[in-house]
Formats: sequence, structure tokens, C-alpha cells
Amino acid sequence: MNGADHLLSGLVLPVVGAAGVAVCRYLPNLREGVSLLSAGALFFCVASLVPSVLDGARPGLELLEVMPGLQIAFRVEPLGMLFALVASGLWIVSSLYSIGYMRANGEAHQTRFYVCFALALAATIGIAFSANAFTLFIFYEALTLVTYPLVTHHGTDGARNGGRIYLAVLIGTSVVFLLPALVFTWHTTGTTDFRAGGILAGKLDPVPMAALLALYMFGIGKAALMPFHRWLPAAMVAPAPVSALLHAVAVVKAGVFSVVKVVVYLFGTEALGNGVPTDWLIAISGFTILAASVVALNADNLKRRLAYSTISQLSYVVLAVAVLAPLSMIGAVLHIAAHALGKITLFFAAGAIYTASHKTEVSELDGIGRRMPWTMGAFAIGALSLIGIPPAAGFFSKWYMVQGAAASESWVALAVLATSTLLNAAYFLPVIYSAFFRAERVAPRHDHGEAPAASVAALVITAAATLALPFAGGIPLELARAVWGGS
Amino acid sequence: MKDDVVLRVVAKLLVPFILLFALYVQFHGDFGPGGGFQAGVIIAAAVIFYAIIFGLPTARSVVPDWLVEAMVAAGVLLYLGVGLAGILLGGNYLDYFVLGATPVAGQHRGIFWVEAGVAVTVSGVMLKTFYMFAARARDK
Amino acid sequence: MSVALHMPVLQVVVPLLSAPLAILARRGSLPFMFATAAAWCAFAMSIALWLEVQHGAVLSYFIGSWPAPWGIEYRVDRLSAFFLLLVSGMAAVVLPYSRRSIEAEIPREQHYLFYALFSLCLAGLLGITVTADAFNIFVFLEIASLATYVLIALGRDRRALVASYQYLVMGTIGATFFVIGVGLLYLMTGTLNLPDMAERLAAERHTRPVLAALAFITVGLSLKLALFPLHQWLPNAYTYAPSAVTAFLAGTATKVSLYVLVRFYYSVFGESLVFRYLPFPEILLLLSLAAMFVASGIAIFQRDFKKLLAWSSIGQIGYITLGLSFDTITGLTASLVHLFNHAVTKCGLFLLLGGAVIVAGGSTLERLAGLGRTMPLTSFGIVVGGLGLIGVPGTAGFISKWYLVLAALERGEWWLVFAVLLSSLLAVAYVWRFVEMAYFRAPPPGTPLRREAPAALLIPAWLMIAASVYLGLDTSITVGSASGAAEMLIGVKK
Amino acid sequence: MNAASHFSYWATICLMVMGLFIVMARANLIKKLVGLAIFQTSIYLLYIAPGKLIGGTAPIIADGFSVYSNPLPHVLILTAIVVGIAVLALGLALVVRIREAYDSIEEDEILAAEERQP
Amino acid sequence: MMLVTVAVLTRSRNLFAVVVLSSVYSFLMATVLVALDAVDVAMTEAAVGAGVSTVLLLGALHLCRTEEAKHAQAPWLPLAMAVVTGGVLVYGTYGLPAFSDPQAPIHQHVAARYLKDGPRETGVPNIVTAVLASYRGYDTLGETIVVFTAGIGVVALLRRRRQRSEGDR
Repeated sequence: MNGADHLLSGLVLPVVGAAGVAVCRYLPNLREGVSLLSAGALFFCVASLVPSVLDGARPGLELLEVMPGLQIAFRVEPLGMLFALVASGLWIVSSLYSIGYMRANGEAHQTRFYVCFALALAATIGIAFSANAFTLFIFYEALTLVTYPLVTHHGTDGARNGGRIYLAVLIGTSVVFLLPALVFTWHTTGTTDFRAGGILAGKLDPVPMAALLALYMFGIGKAALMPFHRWLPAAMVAPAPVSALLHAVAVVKAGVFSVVKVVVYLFGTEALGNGVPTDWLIAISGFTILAASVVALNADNLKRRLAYSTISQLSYVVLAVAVLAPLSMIGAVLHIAAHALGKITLFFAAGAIYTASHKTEVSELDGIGRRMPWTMGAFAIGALSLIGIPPAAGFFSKWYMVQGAAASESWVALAVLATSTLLNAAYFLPVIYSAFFRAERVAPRHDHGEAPAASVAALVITAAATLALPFAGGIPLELARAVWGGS
Repeated sequence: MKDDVVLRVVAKLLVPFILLFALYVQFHGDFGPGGGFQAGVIIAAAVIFYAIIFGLPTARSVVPDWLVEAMVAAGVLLYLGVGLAGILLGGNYLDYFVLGATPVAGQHRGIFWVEAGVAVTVSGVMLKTFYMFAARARDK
Repeated sequence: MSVALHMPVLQVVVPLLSAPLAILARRGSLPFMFATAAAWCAFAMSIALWLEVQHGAVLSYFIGSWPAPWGIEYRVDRLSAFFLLLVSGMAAVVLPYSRRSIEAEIPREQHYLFYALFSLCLAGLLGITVTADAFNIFVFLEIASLATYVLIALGRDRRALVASYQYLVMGTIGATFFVIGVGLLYLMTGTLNLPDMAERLAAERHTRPVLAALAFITVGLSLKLALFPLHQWLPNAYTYAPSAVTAFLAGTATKVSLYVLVRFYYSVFGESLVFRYLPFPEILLLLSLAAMFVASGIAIFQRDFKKLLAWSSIGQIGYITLGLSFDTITGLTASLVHLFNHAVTKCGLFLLLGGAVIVAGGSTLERLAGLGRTMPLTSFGIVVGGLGLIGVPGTAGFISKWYLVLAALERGEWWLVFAVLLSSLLAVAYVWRFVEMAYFRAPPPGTPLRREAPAALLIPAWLMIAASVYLGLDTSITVGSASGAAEMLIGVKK
Repeated sequence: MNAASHFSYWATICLMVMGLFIVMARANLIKKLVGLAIFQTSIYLLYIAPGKLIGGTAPIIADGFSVYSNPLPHVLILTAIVVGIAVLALGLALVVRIREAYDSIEEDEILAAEERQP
Repeated sequence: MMLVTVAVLTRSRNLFAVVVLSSVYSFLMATVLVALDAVDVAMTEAAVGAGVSTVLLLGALHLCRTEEAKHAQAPWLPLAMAVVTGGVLVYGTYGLPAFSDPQAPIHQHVAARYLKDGPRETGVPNIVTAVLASYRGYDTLGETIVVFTAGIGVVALLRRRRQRSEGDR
């Protein structure tokens, strides 16, 4: 079974899983079993690609030619490899978690939930392995549409409005900015393939190039660059596992991943390096980081706070990319993984808290650490990682970013990184502090302990992973390096 | 006016002549003005005239509905058929040359049948339309 | 005698034959058989013709063996083959559907008339497409139109009558305008055969009668194809006609008139006259934009989903004419591709909606509430079709949008690019009105849970929807022949 | 070109304008149809008048005539007439049905009735 | 004279008058056509315009009200549109060949052959018939189909009263 087959099965497995889930919709246990099983299978099949990719192999696969010169094609390269690893790995835990969550909260339409979840993963893998921007665009849109039913899962009016914003922003940006950018790329270069060193190099003057870059950056609304970030808080109406999917596993990651991919393989860092104005990007992403952090600081609703933290964390990646220094790129890539692990832990924790105690506000969390030590412990780890405190994963990614910024002497970026770290600390530490070291002010309506075992297990695993990531044989680092080690 | 003797007699006399005139128009179309369409109209006119004088039911008993509808379809079929005959005899569609021994004879035959088809359909449709309106008017 | 030789004319004659046969047969299912068989034959032949002309061959057929300018000529080239394929394909799918659907909508003793009229309408449209004779176009245009008026009037609702009447008046005016234009051309050239006319016009371009003729033909046909300010007849006609009829018309009638327009612009007047000598592109561009925004905007606020789709059709016609107004190969390709894709998608949508109407007893959005639960297959199909209207990647609509944007980029007009894309966001708005109705509302009280439309309706409808998705992934048919036609029309003239 | 040579056209055009005006301006359905008929009829002259040759005769070949008027327009107009009557018949049938459904043949009244209908 | 008729017709409000006037109009048209050597057309116009359509109109009137209601607002827009149309046409007629100009293309190109070879090729002296039924036989087929369509259309619309509750739901 060679690389291409692995690749194909990686694309097909989630779909099969979705079908399987749909088939046994009347037997909940079997249904969840299937979804877990397919998650595991997917992870295995993705992971089995790693060694060959590290050895420099680039298995590819062309599905069909839609328009003359425009194929739906796939090609595994380190960046996508890493993304796929993270996504498929987290799918396992998140489906484990959602089993606990959905059952404990007696959610309706669970079959639809699992089906869409699996399909979302299929779309994500498609994005990760896409060999050209055209394919990426197709799966990008597919991801938006597939996650829509998840966001509006509850079917209430609130859910509908949230869904409206979600859809309006994501479809709007992708149609109005991303699509023309894509067509223009194709029109100027005659291809949309991702190539090392970029395909636009030398095809355009600096200023149009910058304009095109802007189209892409704002077009990829999933990266939640301000002012197109509204969808992320709006999507908070969804149940916690979905938030995990959006924030950690698939959607936003797909966004920043696409950003990196576009910059590295369409424009090419060198091409952007000489003369193309990119300071505005640094400025905007920097602003997003700080502004979002400030909002998070003032948000009392836990999920809302996490959402804005996500927005700022995403802009780290964009910022790092905008700096255009190899080291910061590595940082960016690593941060995708690091933030994924950290943030999913935090959301699991938030969901677990809600499941156990129906608390949603930060101010209610005094002393909850005593009731749910595991959960809050994991929460603490996740938070620390996002703040960037060693030895958690977040530290390393930030470390690389700082080095990159320093190397390319972009002091703005450095300043932003420094301040935002303080802000992160400022909006995370109080939660941890009050959770552990404050006495419960109001006794909970019912005396509760931990959330269901499945959920707790999931978040403990992710927390552990957060700590373990830097020491996991350095595979992520290897991959991140490989992105620049001539692919 | 059903009971007006003079009218009835006149009508009885006139109708055949009208029909005759229709046939003249039909077949003289090659040499003078006229042709299938006009003939069809005149035929229909004759029956309509008859119907006006003797009342709709009588007319309907003379020229029943099923016949009219059959005429409507038959005329078209005839025309289309002539066309297909052209193909069957190895020509193009509506090719009259192959219909007869000599091209001109073929043309004659073709035109004759075609005109006939037109006449039948036209008169049929005219009658049908008249019946329809009249029927509406009556049970109103 | 070999059938293959006569296909261009048989294409039209077979459906014509089936009509009187249906009248003679009257009772039973014979009329249905005749009509369907005829439609399928026509479809088969159109496929054969399409394959035959793929590589630029032009089949010319002299009816009555009279050489071209004296007799009437049938002419099949890449453009007309493309439309033949579309029209006959639609009929081949819609007819089987109609059998079940008209049982619910039309009294039994009228069925044979319905099938006869349907065949006539089909024959008329095909005739328009293959003929190379200006006046013959008019005749078959009238056949198709008359049949259409009646078919619309057969609708259940009494408003169908008024809609049909309005369409009759406007349609006749349009046809008469067309005849005036043709008359002027005839007076200037002394011939009615299009290629011949084009030759003899070469000398007389830019003379006043020709310009007047151009104006009249354009206005007349714009009436027929519901170009924006002349669209008043369309919404009611589509809304109150029987579902099968609506689906067929939405897929074919307006499109064929567009074919005639394109034919006259490129093959008779010549683009240099139409697009350079006169400010035509500008006017067309503005009207198209108006259609895209105003019509789509109106669509958003419709209470009746069928009417909503009708308005969206007017908007989509805007895209088609927009591509035409570019007067570039890419633009024309975009226009033709979108025409084809939109026809397929809209037809599928109307077919599905027809099923929903039969079950839910009405097409107002209120009645369709909760459709996602009661009729999952139908409503999911409608969603897929709706995504096609929006132009989501993976659906046919995306391809046409892609080409439109590309054509606009080729002219370096970014504002147009954004105009096109913004207007497609309006499509999101009106499609989502259905989505939220169907999935976020409880079904109206008293409707039984789970009542899917009968398979006889679902299968053809889903066939169309599937086709619209397939055309979004494999564009060799649409883009291939459309670009071929465009090159033939523009390339030759340049 | 002098006015005389184009009189025929202009007469035609006047008729046409009137017909069109009736169709668009009048609310009565039947009168609309009459206007439509006039509008179509006016075309006949547009086609046929130019076909006339002064000193010519009807295009029926016979000895002693050399100049004939142009037959082709006649044929076309024959068809046009038929189409016209067909449209008229259908339109009237529709009017009758509308009359039964709405008990009115005035467009404005009918539209008002539709407004009332949900 | 025709103009006058139509003008009166436009004003008149009594529909019977309208119908009668329209048939008068048709007769006038027929005579004009005769004057233009279009005997066949004249004959048909007389039969159809003055005959059939009048009967139809009267039949319809018999089923409907015969008085046209007063229409309120002065219809300027339609007038403008109609006049514009006419204007374009007038504009177009300049540059058309003058009345009965033997050099006009219509006399030179296609029709010439009909007149020259028609009798020989078809054996029919009435060229109109020849062209109608043979050269352009296919148009005539179409014409027949049109009649046919109209016929069954009328049947479909008028068969059996109250065949369906007229949309009162």
C-alpha cells in the first residue's frame, strides 16, 4: 500500500465513517463506536505517511480535471502532513469527548452531529493534502457548509442567527475576496499549483502582488483576521465539541493553514521578501492580537473569552508569516499544532464545567477547582501553554516566532508578541487562580463532581499531549523544518 | 329564427353551393387565387352558417364532435405524412419530386395532398372553435 | 434511405407527429407514450448530431430538396447542437415526470391535450434551434409560444389564466417586433436564409433599415427571453403554471430565444456592427447588472417559493446576457455555459418543488416550513440545487461563475468582478430563506410526519440535480462545446 | 427619396402605432386583442407594399403579362394572417375563461381582485 | 380611410362597435391588398379578418360584457412607447428602396427565380401557391401546425364548463 493509496484512503475514510454512522443511527453505541473507529483508522493512515514524507517523499494523486488546466489533485507535503496529523489525532479525542458531552446533555439529532463531524474531517484532510489552490478552495467551502449544521445544531433562533453570521462572513469573504484572487492567480500564471518558492514570483509588480496578498488574507475568513472575525464568537452557540472542532481541529486551523500555504507556495517568501509591502499585514495582525486579547480580558462568559483568545492566537500565525523569516515560519507552523492542543483542552474543560455544573461565566468559577481537579488542572496546562510558559508546547512556537522577528528586526512584531503574552496571562491566570485558591462564593444548585469519564479522559489526554508535544520525537519540528528544507 | 321557413329553404339551397365553391377554391388554387386554407375556412363557414340557421344540435348531429377532432388531427398527419413519404421514397423531407413519375407530376401530387391536409385541418379547427364558443354560450 | 441523413429534420418532425397521434389516441396512456417516445427519439438524435458536429462540421439539410435561398434550409452547427441537446434533454426528463405530476394538477380528460401541446412546444423550440430561415424561426416561435400559453393556462390557480393572457399579449408583441425586423432585413437583402442574408448584408451594414431591424429584433427577443425591463410576464407565468410546465419552460423557452439573439448577432449582423458600431455592449451590460441586482433583490422578499425561483431566473438571465455583452470568446463561453448549467439546475429545482407542492399543498414558504423533516430527500435536493444557484464549488453554478469572473478579469474590469460576486451573495440570501424555513421551523400543524414525494417525481428531479452536480465536476460537455461554439462564432468573424 | 415613394411605409407605421397604443393603453381585455390584431395586420402592408410593381399583375403566370408583383411576401403574409387568427382565437378563449373566473374583463379590476387573493 | 377607422375604433367604448369597426378595417385592408396585386392574401384577409375573427369576437362578446369601462388616467406612457416604436421604424424606412422600384433586392434575388422557373419546376402557374406549398412548403406545414395548436388550445381551455374550481382555494 503506497503513499497515494494512503492519501486516498485518508480522504475516503471519514466519508465512509459518516456513511457508517448514518447507517447505524438507531444503535447509539454502535454509531459512536463507528465514529471512534473511523477516527482511529484515519489517524493511523495519516500517521503511516509520516516517515516517507520525512524522507522527502511527496505522494500525490490527481482525481479529475474539472476545467482545462484545473484539476482536483492532492499532494502530501510536510505542512499539510502536520495539519492532517493534528486534525486526525484530535478527531479521536474530540469524538471521545463528544460521546460523553452529547449524552450527558441529552442533545438531539446526534446522528446528524456525528455525520457532519466526520464530513468536516474529510474536508479538512482535503484541505491539508490539496495540491493546488483550486482544490483547497473547493474543500474550504465544503468545510464551511458542512460545519453549518453543527453550528446551528440546537435549531433555536439564537442558533439560526449565529449560523447566519457564520455563513455570511465565511461565504462572503471567500466568494468576494478569495475567489477573485484565485481566478486572478490562474489568469496570470496559468496554474494554481502549490510549488516551493511560489508560482507568482516575478509574475507581478510589487503593488499588485500586495493587493493580491490582501485579497487572499482577507479572503481566508477562517483565519479570523479583523475585521472578519465576527463569525467566531457568533459560532459560540454551538455545543462544546463543535467549538472544539471549530477552534482546534478543523476550521480556524484550516484558515491559518491556508494562509501559510498561500504565502509559502503561491507567493513564495523570497518573492514577497523583495520589495512587496507587507507591513500592513504585520500591523493588522498585530492589532488583531492585541484588540482580541483586550476583548477577551473583559469577557465574563468563559467560551466568549476563549473565542477571542483564539482570534488573537490565530493572528500570531499570520503575524509570524508576515514577518517572512524562516524561523518565524517554523514558529507559525508549530503554533498551529500547539494552539490546537492547548485550545482544545480549554474548550473541553469549558464544556466539562458546563456539563457538570451548568456554569458559563468566569465569575462563577470560584473554587470549582476543588470539585473538578482534573478538569481544572488540564485547563491550567492549556492556559499556560497558550501564554507560552515552558515546558508547554506554546512556549516553543512563540520562541521561534520571537527569534524570527528578532532576526528580521521587525520590532513591531516583537513588541506585539511581548505585550500580548502579558495580556494572555492577564486573562487566563485569574481563572486558574480563582478556580483553585478562592472559596466557592455561591454553592452550586446541585452537588457535582467531575464531568462524565469520557470527557475527562479526553481533556486529560490533550493536556498531556500539550506537555508531551515538544518531546514527541520532535516530529512536528522535523516537519516544520522540512517545509523549508527544500520540498 | 329556427322556424322561419324562407330562411331554412334558402339555407338548404345555399349550403351545398358554398361547399361547392369551397371545393373550387381548393382545386383551382393552382391557377387562380385560393388554396387549402381559404377552402378550409369556407367549408367551416358553411357548417357554421348551417348551425346558425338550424341550431347547434342539428349541426352537431350532422358533423359530430369526434369527426371534427379527427379532422383536426388527420389534416396535420396528412401533411406530415407527405413529408415522410418524400423521405421514404429516397428524397429529402417534403420532397415532392420523388412522389411522381416526372418531377412536375410529383410536384402536382405533393401540392395537391398538402393543400388537402391544410383544408381538412383548418376547417376542423374552425368548426371546433365555433362549437366550443357556442357550447359555452349555450349552457351559460 | 438512412435515418442518420435526415436527423436534422426528423428531430423536429417526430415530436410534431406525436401531437396529432396523441389527439387521435385520446384515452389511456397512449398519448403519454407517444410524447415520451418522441422526446426520447429527439434526445437520441440530438446527441448523435452533437457528436457529429463536435469537430466543426456543419450539417445543412434542404427541405423539399430546394437549394438554400429558395427553399428552407436546416442547419446544425456547434451552437445549435448545443441547444438541441439542452432542449431535448429537458423534455426527455420532464415528460416522464409530468405523467405523475399532472394527475394531481390537470383533470384527466385534459391529459391527452397536455401531451399534445407539450410535444408541439418541444417541436417548436427544436425547430427554432435548427432552422436557418428567418421566417421559419418566426413560425416555429409561434408554435412554441401558442403551446406555451395554453400549457400555462392549464394551471390550477385562476391566476394562471391572467398570467397566460399577459404572456400572450407580450409574447405576441415580441414576435411581431421580430417579424418587423425580419421584414426590414428581407427588404434590404431579398432573402430569408440566414447565411445568405449575412452575405448580402455585408455590403449594407450601417444602413438605417438594418439598424432599425437590429433594434426591433433585439427588443422582440428580449421580450421573449425576459431581459430585465421586459420581464413582467415571467414571474406569474412560472408561478401559476403546472409544475412540469414551469420546469420545462425555465429550462428551455427563454434560453432558446437567447439562442436566436446570439444567432442574429453573430451570424447575421456580425459582431462588428452589434458590438462596435453601436453602444450595444454598454446597454446590455447595464441591463444585465440591473437584472442581477434588482431581480435577485426582489426574489429575496417573495413569500411564494415558486415565485422566488422565478425572480431568481430573471436575475440569472442577467448573468447570461452579461457574458454576452463582453463580446469575447471567454465571455460568450461563460454565457453559454451558465445558460446550460442554470437551465439544468433550475429545472431540477422546479421539479423537486413540484413534488413538494403536491404533498404540502402549496408553494408558499409558510407551507414549506419544516420540509427538512417531512420530506428530507426533496428538501435536501432543493438545498443542493440552491447551492448550485449560489455557485458553490462542486456545483455547476460555480463553473459558470468562474468563467464570468475570468471574462471580466480579461477585460481588466475589477468592479465587474465584484459586482458579479456580490450579486451571487444575494443568491445566498434567497436560498437561505428556504433553508431556514425548511430546517428551523416546525412543520405546520396537521401535516403528517414523513411524507416523501412519490418516486415517479423524485427520480427525474434528482436526475437533474445530480446532473447539475456532475456538470460542476466534469465540464467537458458544457465548457467544451460552449467554447467551441464561441470560437466558431467570434473566431470566424474576427 | 420623396415622400410619395415612402407613403406606403408611413401609412403602415401609423396603423402600427395605433394598434400598439390600443394594446398598451386600454384595460379592456377584448379591446387589447383587437389592438393586437390591428398591430399584426399593419405588418402585412410593410411586407406586401414593396412587393408591388406598378404595371405588374398578381403573380399568376399567364400569357400577355411580363411584370409580376413579388409572390414571396404574399406567402409570408398568408402565414402571418393565420398566425394572427390563431393568436386571436386563443386570446379570446382565455378572455372567456377569465371572465368566468373573475366576472370581469377589465384588467385593472382583475388585478385588484388578485391583490385581494392571498 | 383605414386610419380613420382605427382612430374611431380607439376612441369607441362600445365593444360591438369595436368589433364591427375592426371587420370594416379588415375589408379595407383586403381591398388595399387587391390593389397591391396580393389577391390570395386579400382573399384570406377577407375570409379571416372580416369573417372568422369577427365571428369569434362576437362569440366572445356574447359571453362577456359589451361595455368597456371608463379608464381613468391619460395613458401617456403607452402613447410615448408606441410613438417611439413608430419613430424607430420611420427612421428605418429611410434608406429602404422606394415604392415599386424594380431594382430593389427583393425583386432581384430570390423571388426572381420563383417567377422565372416556378411554372417549369412545379407546373403551377399561381406562383403564390407554388411557393406556399412547395418552395416554402415547410413554412406552410408550420402554419398548419399553428392552426392545429390553436385549435387544441381552445379545446383545452373551453371544454366543459367548471372543469375545475377556478382557483378559489
